[in-house]
Amino acid sequence: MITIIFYILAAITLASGLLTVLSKNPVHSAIYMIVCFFSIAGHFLMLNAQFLSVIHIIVYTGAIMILLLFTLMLMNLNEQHEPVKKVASRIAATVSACLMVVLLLGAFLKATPTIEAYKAAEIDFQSVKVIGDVILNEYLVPFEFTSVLLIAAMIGAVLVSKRENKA
Amino acid sequence: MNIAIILLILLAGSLVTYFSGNRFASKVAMLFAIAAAAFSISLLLEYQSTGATSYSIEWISKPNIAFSLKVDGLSLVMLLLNSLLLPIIMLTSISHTVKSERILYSLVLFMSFAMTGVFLSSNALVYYVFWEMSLIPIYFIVVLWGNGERAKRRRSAMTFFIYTFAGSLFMLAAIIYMYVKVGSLELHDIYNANLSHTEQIWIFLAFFLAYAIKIPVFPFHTWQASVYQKAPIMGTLLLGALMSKMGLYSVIRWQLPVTPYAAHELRSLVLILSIIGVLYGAIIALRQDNLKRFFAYASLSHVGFIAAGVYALTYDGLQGAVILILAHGFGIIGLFFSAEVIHRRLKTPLISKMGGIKSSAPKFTIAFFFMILASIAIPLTFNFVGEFTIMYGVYQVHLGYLLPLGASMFLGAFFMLRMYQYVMLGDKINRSFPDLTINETLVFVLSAVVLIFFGIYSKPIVDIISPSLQELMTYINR
Amino acid sequence: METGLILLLLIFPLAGFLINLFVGKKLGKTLPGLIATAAVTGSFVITLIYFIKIVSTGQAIHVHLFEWVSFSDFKANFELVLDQLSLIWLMFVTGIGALIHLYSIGYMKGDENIDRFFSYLNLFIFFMIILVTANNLAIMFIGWEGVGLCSYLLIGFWYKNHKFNDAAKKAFIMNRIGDLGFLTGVFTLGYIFKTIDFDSLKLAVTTTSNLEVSGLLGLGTLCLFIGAMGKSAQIPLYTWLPDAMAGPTPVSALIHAATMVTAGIFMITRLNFIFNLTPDVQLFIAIIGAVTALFAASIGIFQTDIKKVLAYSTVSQLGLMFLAIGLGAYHVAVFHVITHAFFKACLFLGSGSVIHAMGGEQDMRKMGGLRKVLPITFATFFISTLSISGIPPFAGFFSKDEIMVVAFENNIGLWVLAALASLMTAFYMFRALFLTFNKGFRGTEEQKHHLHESPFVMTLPLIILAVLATIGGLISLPFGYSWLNEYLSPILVAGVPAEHGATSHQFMLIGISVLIALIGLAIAYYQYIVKSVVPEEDDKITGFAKVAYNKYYIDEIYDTLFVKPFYVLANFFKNIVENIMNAIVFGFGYLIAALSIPLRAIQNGSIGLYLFFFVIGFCSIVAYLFFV
Amino acid sequence: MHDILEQVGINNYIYLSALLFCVGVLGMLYRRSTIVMLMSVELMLAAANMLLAVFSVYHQDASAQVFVIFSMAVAAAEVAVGLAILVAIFRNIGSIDIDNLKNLKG
Repeated sequence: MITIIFYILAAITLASGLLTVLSKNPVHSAIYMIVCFFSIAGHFLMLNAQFLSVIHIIVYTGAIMILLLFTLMLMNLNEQHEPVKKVASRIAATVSACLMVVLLLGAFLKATPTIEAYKAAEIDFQSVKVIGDVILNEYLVPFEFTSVLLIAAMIGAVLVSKRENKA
Repeated sequence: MNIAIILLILLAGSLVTYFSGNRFASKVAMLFAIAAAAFSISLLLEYQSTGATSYSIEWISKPNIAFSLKVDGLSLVMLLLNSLLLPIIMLTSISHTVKSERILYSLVLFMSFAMTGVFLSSNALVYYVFWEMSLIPIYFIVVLWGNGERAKRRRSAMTFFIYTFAGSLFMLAAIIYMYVKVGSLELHDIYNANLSHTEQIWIFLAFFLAYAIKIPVFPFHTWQASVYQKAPIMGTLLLGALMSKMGLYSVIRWQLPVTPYAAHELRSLVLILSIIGVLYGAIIALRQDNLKRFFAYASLSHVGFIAAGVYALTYDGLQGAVILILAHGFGIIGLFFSAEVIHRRLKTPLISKMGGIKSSAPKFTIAFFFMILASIAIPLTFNFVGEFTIMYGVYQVHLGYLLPLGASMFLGAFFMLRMYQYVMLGDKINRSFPDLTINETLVFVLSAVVLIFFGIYSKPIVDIISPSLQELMTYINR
Repeated sequence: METGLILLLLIFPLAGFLINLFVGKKLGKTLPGLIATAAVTGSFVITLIYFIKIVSTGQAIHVHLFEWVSFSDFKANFELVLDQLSLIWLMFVTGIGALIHLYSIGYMKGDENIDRFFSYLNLFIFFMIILVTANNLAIMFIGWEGVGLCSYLLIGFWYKNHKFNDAAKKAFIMNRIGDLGFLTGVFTLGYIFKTIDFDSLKLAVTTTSNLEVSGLLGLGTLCLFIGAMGKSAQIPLYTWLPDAMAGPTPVSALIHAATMVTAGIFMITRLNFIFNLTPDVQLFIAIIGAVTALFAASIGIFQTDIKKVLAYSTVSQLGLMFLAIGLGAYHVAVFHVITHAFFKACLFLGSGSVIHAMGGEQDMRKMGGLRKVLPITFATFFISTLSISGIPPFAGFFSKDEIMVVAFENNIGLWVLAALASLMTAFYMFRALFLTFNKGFRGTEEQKHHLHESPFVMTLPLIILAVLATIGGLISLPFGYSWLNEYLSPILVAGVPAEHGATSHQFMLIGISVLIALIGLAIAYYQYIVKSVVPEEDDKITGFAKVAYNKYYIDEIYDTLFVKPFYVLANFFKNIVENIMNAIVFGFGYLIAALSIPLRAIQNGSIGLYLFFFVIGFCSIVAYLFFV
Repeated sequence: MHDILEQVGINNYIYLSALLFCVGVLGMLYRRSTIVMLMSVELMLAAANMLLAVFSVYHQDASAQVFVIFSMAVAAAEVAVGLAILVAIFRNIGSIDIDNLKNLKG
């Protein structure tokens, strides 16, 4: 039963991914993107990583997609259908994407890693408490640095997109 | 006595001259040159008492490269040539002020430092470092102080630099290969490394390319004439008298003993190339109008002669080659300096505009004529002893090689005397031609004395070089 | 004491050279001449001392100075030897040298760089002494090239005229071609016998006798003969001698008549024990000698310049000497060298004093009737002409007759050539005599009253030489009374054939050679005295005379065959080969530049393309890592 | 639910994330408008995060999940700055079509 759910969810993810990529209108692709992120969150849930799925939804779908849609609206790109690349480059794109798929899967199959049995840890390692504990103990320094990173990104974004007030 | 001191003297000299003002630059440089000469003579005395000495300190640990120098008969003689010629080279333009002299003299001293390094080093990589280092100063000397139009001068200097540099890259490849194969770059390890035949052929060719460009040997000589012509007098003398000798010395020291089988195998090819060079230089000189370019081709012919001596792989060939290296070093100084003397007075380098100098400058005529006699190897000159021995060395290889080589005797006489006639003889020219000043006479007298003394009594030189040449011959014929 | 005196022999001329060269200008006009003559006379006195000593003791003297050049196989030490051969040569080199120095004091009086002239003359004597007294081939080579150098300096003495410079350059280059042959010969001998000293060579020759050696030995002797050809102006390499007349006359007398040109004969006589081993090379020498004698004589007949006539006669007489050497009669050749030195020097000096009197005019068509004005010159010239034509009892008759006898006994064909040559010699010598001294004066008025007999300092050498030319024959009379033969016997390994009594055919031969000389005289007398013919001007000569007058155009042939190709080749090298080489070298530069253009197109700024390459790159890395 | 990996098996997850990643790559090459390219970058990042999470579950170790969180932070920062640049480009050039942003020529 679980595998069926997994396959459905995987199908949704891939379909929405493809649709985001192939749709003509950027807004459509944004919406498919949101669907895709929800499916990924679903995957997290299935893996019992609730904290992750929630964070995923908040950060990706909540923040990034909204920002994307906002920029789309700002640059009112929604109505005109964007010009399509030359056929040759589109074919080249698909060919190279497929080539990459084949390569990655081939590499994985050829590498044939040994997969041992799953050891079930007694405590629930994915619970929020444990993750919070790990973040604030082992990874305190990177945690602080992410805050610095975010501040820098904010300032950068503001500065870059500020309209120079020509004299 | 530590050999490295001479390197220190020259390096220190180069730095000090750089920082001394333009007025004193030439005097300071001359002081250091004479100090270096004195030291090398003390090395000579020490060599005679104790024989070959060497000096080595650890330089790089990972690829174990030791900064090792060695003074045996051959390198001592080359060192003497270098350090005795340096003061004379400086003497040629000490009275002739140029712009920013201190840089020029410091470059000259630096060049001499690099060349002394080449002659002394007995570790392949150290040798290669000094080999490349010597290229840099001569490039700047030619570009900054050369004559002729700036763009052309830069172009020929650049051709020379890249041409020589490209050649020596092949040598670097060979050195690296040898390090990989032999495990150490010390001279005696490389000599005793028994490389396979094919390896030897490839290494021989790699070395040959680098040295053929430097000497220069026939197909690789295109850079030579224009650089000799465009360089200032000190640059031409450094190039002609010393730098070509670096190539020849390296053939004897680094190429033949390391790859004896290949040397014997490719002997006919290399001999033919050098002999073509001899005849080519002699014949093309007939049609040169620029005097310095004329002497450049004459030097090409003589240097080809030495190369033929070296590549004959006989003991006489080698001994003759080393003698002729020394003789040509002093002889070519006289020739190029005469061109400079004429250029300073008549302000034109073209033979067609010269003539009748003999009647207005007797002292210069005697000096110039003696230098011509030395260059066409009249007996009782040092050049003759060299050429005589080389011809016998080449004769032992095959008579067929001796005849074209011997042809350079009368071809040399042909183009030299023809030039002498157009430059010096004929009726009096209208322009004034003041005779030699003291400095100029001193240059001629010094080189003439050396050429005559060793022309008559060349035994001391032969005694110094014969032990190390015997040893090299044992390697070459193994 | 021994070495000191012999060294002095060398030092005198060297000192004379150095003094005159460096200090000459300050010594005024006459002092250089005196110093030079004193130096050479000094050497002559020393030679005389040793000559007398060796005649009595017959004991050669060796002097070892120091080691000069050392090879792997042998050493060349700076050694001198005074034995019979070198002393006889020294006698007439320094003797005639001194006379000529004395003569040139008068002849060169007006010249402004007279000091340089005497310094070169002394340098020449110095090198000639080294050549003659050398104990091995390397030292002989020093003298060999040294005299070539001095002949260059002296021929081109009046350097203002480019024709003289060309003549000097030509002489030097042709000599050096010969020297190349000489060197190859020296190397071959050194290579075979592992030594180049004469006495050890003589020893080695007797010991090594395997066949292989003779093949190489033949080559060695042939090359040595090429060297002799260059120096003594034989057939292929003789054209420099007539042009060498551009030098002052004393130079022609000393170098191109008496001393330098005999160097070739000296060398072959010195190495007679080697040349005897290669009979075919000897035959070759004889043939070359005879042909040169005839060829040069035929040109001499038509020349109008008095010095050119004497130059060709020298080439012809040298041919006769080489004929004698080729037939193995070294002592006859040496005898002819001595007598030739006497009368040829006298002839040259005589023509010198004629030219001196005529104010530099050398063309015989402009002379005539000088008999009364220059009596001493005429007398000495007349004696020498008699001597050279072979009229008894003069010296020339005895030496030429010996050659005729040797030629007759060995090779009739060559004897015929020699006879013809001596007939022509008699004819053109008397022609020269009559044209210059008899009949009316054909010169310009201004020359006429300028005519005067040469000063005593010039006529004294003439007289001495004329006397020597007459009594010279005594040193080697036919029919066994030859002092010279047994004097030279220790030198010649084959020894001198015992002089048999007066055989019948010898009388007949003497008769024939005298007859030839008289016929020559008669034809000349008839032509130039009875019919008083005067050779036409240059442009009107026709037919064979024109060809012979222009030296069979040999010079022009040499020029186009040998000299022009070098210039053509030089042009070819300069314009074509150099450009090709440059093109190749700079070609690499342009090649790289050309290659870079397509590469530049790839970076055209389209980000899509970069991304595409990015993905392709990633894929290839993964592929390589996992699948290769 | 922890036994999900036994049933589904980690291979499938790897295939899934690989496929998703390649869809992202396709998006990058296929589309002309820069914003969609940004989105496909996000897709690729999400694929990688997913695989990280799967392996963290596989190893029962929380540090991988922490890493996912950090990568999300970075992704957010990246999108913010990317969009800012896009806005600036749009204002200057008037279009954010990848093909006519060609002035950085070689």
